[in-house]
Amino acid sequence: MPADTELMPEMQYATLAQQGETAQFGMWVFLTQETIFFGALIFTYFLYRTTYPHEFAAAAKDAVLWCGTLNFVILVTSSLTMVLAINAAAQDVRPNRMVRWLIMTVVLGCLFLVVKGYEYYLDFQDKVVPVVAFEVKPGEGSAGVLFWVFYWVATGLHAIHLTIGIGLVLYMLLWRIRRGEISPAYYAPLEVVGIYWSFVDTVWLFLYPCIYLVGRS
Amino acid sequence: MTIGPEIDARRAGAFPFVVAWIVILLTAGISAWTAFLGLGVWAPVIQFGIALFQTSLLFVLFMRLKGAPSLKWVCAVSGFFWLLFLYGLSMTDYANRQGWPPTQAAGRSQLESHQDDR
Amino acid sequence: MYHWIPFWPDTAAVNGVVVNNLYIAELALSGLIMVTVVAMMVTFCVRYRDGTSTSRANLVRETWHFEIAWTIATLGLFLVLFVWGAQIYVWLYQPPPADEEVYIVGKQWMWKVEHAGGQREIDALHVPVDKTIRLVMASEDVIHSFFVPAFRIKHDVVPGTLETLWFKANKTGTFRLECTQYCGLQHATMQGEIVVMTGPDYARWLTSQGVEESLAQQGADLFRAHGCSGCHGENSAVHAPSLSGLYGTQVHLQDGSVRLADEAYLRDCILNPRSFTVAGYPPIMPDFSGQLDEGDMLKLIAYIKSLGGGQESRR
Amino acid sequence: MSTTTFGGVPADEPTAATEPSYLTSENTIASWLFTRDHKRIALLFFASVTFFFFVGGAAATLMRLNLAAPEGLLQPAVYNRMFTMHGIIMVWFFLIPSIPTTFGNFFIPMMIGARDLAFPRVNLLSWYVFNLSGLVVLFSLIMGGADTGWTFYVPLSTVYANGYVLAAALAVFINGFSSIMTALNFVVTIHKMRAPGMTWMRLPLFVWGIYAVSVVMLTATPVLAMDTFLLAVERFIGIGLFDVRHGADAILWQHMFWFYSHPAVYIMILPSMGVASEIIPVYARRPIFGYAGMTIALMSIAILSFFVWAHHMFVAGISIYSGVFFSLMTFFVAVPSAIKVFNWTVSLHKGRISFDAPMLYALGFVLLFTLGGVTGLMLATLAVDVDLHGTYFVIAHFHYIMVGATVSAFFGALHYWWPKMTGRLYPEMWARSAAILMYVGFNLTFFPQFVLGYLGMPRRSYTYPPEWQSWNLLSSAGASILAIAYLLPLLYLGWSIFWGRKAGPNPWRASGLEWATPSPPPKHNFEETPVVALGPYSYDPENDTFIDQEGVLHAR
Repeated sequence: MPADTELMPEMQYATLAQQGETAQFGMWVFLTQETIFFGALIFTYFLYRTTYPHEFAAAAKDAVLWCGTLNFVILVTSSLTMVLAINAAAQDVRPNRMVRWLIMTVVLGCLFLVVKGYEYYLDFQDKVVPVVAFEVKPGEGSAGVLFWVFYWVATGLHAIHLTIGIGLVLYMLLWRIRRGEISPAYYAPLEVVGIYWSFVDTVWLFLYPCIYLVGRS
Repeated sequence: MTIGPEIDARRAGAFPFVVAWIVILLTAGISAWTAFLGLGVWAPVIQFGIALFQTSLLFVLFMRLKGAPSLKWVCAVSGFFWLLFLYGLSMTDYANRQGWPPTQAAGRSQLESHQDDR
Repeated sequence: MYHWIPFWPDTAAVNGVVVNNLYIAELALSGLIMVTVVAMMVTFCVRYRDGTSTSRANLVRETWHFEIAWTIATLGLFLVLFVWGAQIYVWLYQPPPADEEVYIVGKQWMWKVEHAGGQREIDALHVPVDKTIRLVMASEDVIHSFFVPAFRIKHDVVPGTLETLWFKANKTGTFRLECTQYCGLQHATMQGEIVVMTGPDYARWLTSQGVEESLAQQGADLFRAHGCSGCHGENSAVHAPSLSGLYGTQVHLQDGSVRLADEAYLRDCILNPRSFTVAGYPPIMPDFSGQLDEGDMLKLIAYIKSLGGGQESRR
Repeated sequence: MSTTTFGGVPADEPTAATEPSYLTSENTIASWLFTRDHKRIALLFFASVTFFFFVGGAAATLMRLNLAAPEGLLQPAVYNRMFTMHGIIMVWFFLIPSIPTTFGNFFIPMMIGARDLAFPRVNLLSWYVFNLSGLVVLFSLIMGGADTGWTFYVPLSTVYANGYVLAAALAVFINGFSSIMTALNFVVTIHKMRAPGMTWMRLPLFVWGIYAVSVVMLTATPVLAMDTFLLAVERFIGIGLFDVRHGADAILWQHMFWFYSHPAVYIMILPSMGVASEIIPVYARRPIFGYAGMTIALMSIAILSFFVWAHHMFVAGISIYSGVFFSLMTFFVAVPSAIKVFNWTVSLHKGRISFDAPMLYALGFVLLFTLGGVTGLMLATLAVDVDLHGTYFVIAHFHYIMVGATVSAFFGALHYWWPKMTGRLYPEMWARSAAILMYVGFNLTFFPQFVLGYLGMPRRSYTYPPEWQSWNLLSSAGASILAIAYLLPLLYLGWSIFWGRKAGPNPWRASGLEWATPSPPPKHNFEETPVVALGPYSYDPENDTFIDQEGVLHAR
């Protein structure tokens, strides 16, 4: 492959292997930081939920369970397609299979946002948007709104992260792969994006029980 | 030029990933099911336990920690580890602070003008 | 009172005397450390400056003996300071049985004081000497911090909760009262004075204030006006917990927990009764948040406390 | 590489001819604004942080002017905004980025024998994000500023304060991205880009300091980011997770804030410790005392710094048992700091000490850090903290650490590496005078504040009772001396860029890899990757020789 032989590491690296390893390590360091970022948010949730269990239960039962569950499935599936795309990148000289899986990943990511958008619409209807449209439901007292502030902040930040993820995959598709820069010889950039993508999925693994599984019994 | 033999060895086809995918979805089902059982405080304990389990699957397989250098393991774990400091040490305060939980401030009348949410 | 350049603040309470000892010990220790470091540095700098012919042979390199010894020595020293400081801290923040209680409300930018007898002051607090005074403090807006330098006591006053603090003045005179938590535009002027008087002077001052009702009596009026007496009164038909003798006892709540009926608990119950339903009673009490300001709240609490109680509340 | 070229060699060296220096390789403005060269980015950062240093300094000058007399000079509202903006700008726009983004950026790759940082584009992006956050904070300042104190305590900051609190909080939030990007780059670079032979125990202590600080930045900053984000949300929509009206906890803000901001104090001081450990051996011509102990101390400070945050909250209404715990941890973190002071001092023993300006700054650093440290012990002692908390004692204490120590180290590093960065020597007598002036001015400014603090003067007050004027006046007088001492280097360093003597590659006869390159270094630092044979600081005071890290013996 002529594209492979032209591929040189950037000037600060000795080899492509070092460059790829470094890029992945960089993403992991970034994710350490992200873990703490979301963890700090969940700390506020943890504190208030343990303090006001009844109010949180009363407030959270208005969260739209089916949307959250559907999104869970969508996101975990997108992680799978992402991984399969990376596998394809590692194995196939021709990019077709990788591109197919990546397109699927982007579609699933967008689908997540669509479902999320519809859920937000339902939330407006249900008057659980603090300040904008909010109604205190029976039993949630004045602390129930804390749950909804958390809900909007958490899902909003998660959606932003997912949007960035979609952007990164599109960048891979429309730029790096088209230029022939991803191949079995060097696919570290795609791995980096994949790690990020699965991390965004991980966040949802925790938000799901925080938001959708409270006050159901 | 390849990134290294240890990485190629991890491309063992789709099978392990599909299995992990199914396991995550199944355990998510269990997690959702526990929410309806009236387990009280145990429900969130189980649910977050399951979330941690699912996370470890994602980390180890999907994010390819398996067989990765220990440096990446350190990164993956240290985020959670540092959160223990935040959670644990903050709770030394909340667990035995007089006046926690607080009540809504009585001086609400003065605050009414700032409060436009209801 | 002062040399024209003040070097040392007044000490006018037993709290302050205790803290002073520790403070002086630490100053001495700090001085010692500084002198040691400076002496070593100056000696080396002079002795081993470039150009001297002092021998540089046999440089100390492998160093673990030094370092471990130094570490253990400092650690031991620090632990002594820690224990000393922690002991006093716990003592400072756990009020002993009080001879007198005073209610303080912080708001932008004044300290409002209400005595048990109903006397009110703003930015001033008159107290008798040699008596243990317990302060119950609330904030109406932002976080303030109640600080009396001469007593070496300080505590933040956080909105949404009640804080307590105590002192026992041992010297008559007028001392500064400050807010040390930045609380907005006029934070710098949120200051007042603490007037420590002899017992007879204080008694005279109390009667000269022209007060008609004590704080507890004002609380009793509120108790009726807000309809509390309808349920919690002596002959009420409603099944509500009796409040006489409540203060300072352990209360068993519906959710199985037990709480000490201190001021903070009473306040919680009035504002957020559903979270504190007493075991064996229906959760029917309306929530009074929004109807009472911090001053009213303190009066109501004073009234409930006047109904008697178990052992003295301790924080 | 010649082994005998020391200070004052002629300009035209053989190596300079083969590759132009990083300063002259390209000359367009775009070549600076879109550069990926860590050395150029370091200079860009240097320009930014210097600008903010003088903005924050101007605010401080106004404050000290106001406090020269109890009647004051400024409106209360103006004073309140001045100290708030002073705090925000100095902490996030000068102290935290100062040494890492400038000297760290410039010298980490050179010290470990790399041609650049791992992610040069991220490095450049970090500078742009930093400037973006700087613009937001300037917007806040120009529109009138916020008046909450740099700590943004709720509910003052969410409900009661007027001012541009939202902009200020957002600036801090955005600034966090810059911190994280820079720190990430350093961690990855130090792990992955070291030259052959550069093992961990051969790293210069400055690299260790930057590594420790990067770990702290990466693990602390996200909590502040979340905290300020939640604050911004609450300020913006009027309801949020710190809202006491809804049963939330006002003190939660403080927990999360100090979870970052206490480690942030170490973010400010750890690089300075690295700088001092770099400078002292060079001018004492002696190996640093206890290298391994120093690295252990650095890392244990970095870790322990996360266990002590609530010592800012002893009087805030937290559980007293929690207070006792955090006090204990605070004493623990003081131990490694004490070890470091001890080691620096002993590093002078049997040295061959010369008192060039960087050394004066470094010695000043050690003394000021020690005084800041022992007063820190007093504040760590619970009962004494109850009295001193929120007074000028605290102000004096943290200025000794953050200004006395960190800014001294910043200037020390600036002078020490100036010949490498510019290729020119600074005028020595001017530099020494500035260093001494800074030391005198600093102590005159801040020592009186210890006394004021114990007398009970609360911080953040625009006025005070007349009996405290003498101390305040002294402090203000000191501040004016300090201001001159800070402005002086601007003049003579500026002068030296054009008219200073040529420095030559290694004017200080230092052993680090960065001195194995020409001054100023070529664009890609090393023509071929150096192979490291030795740890740093192989100086021999007895014969006045040293061995550089590549293993070459340099005679007197």
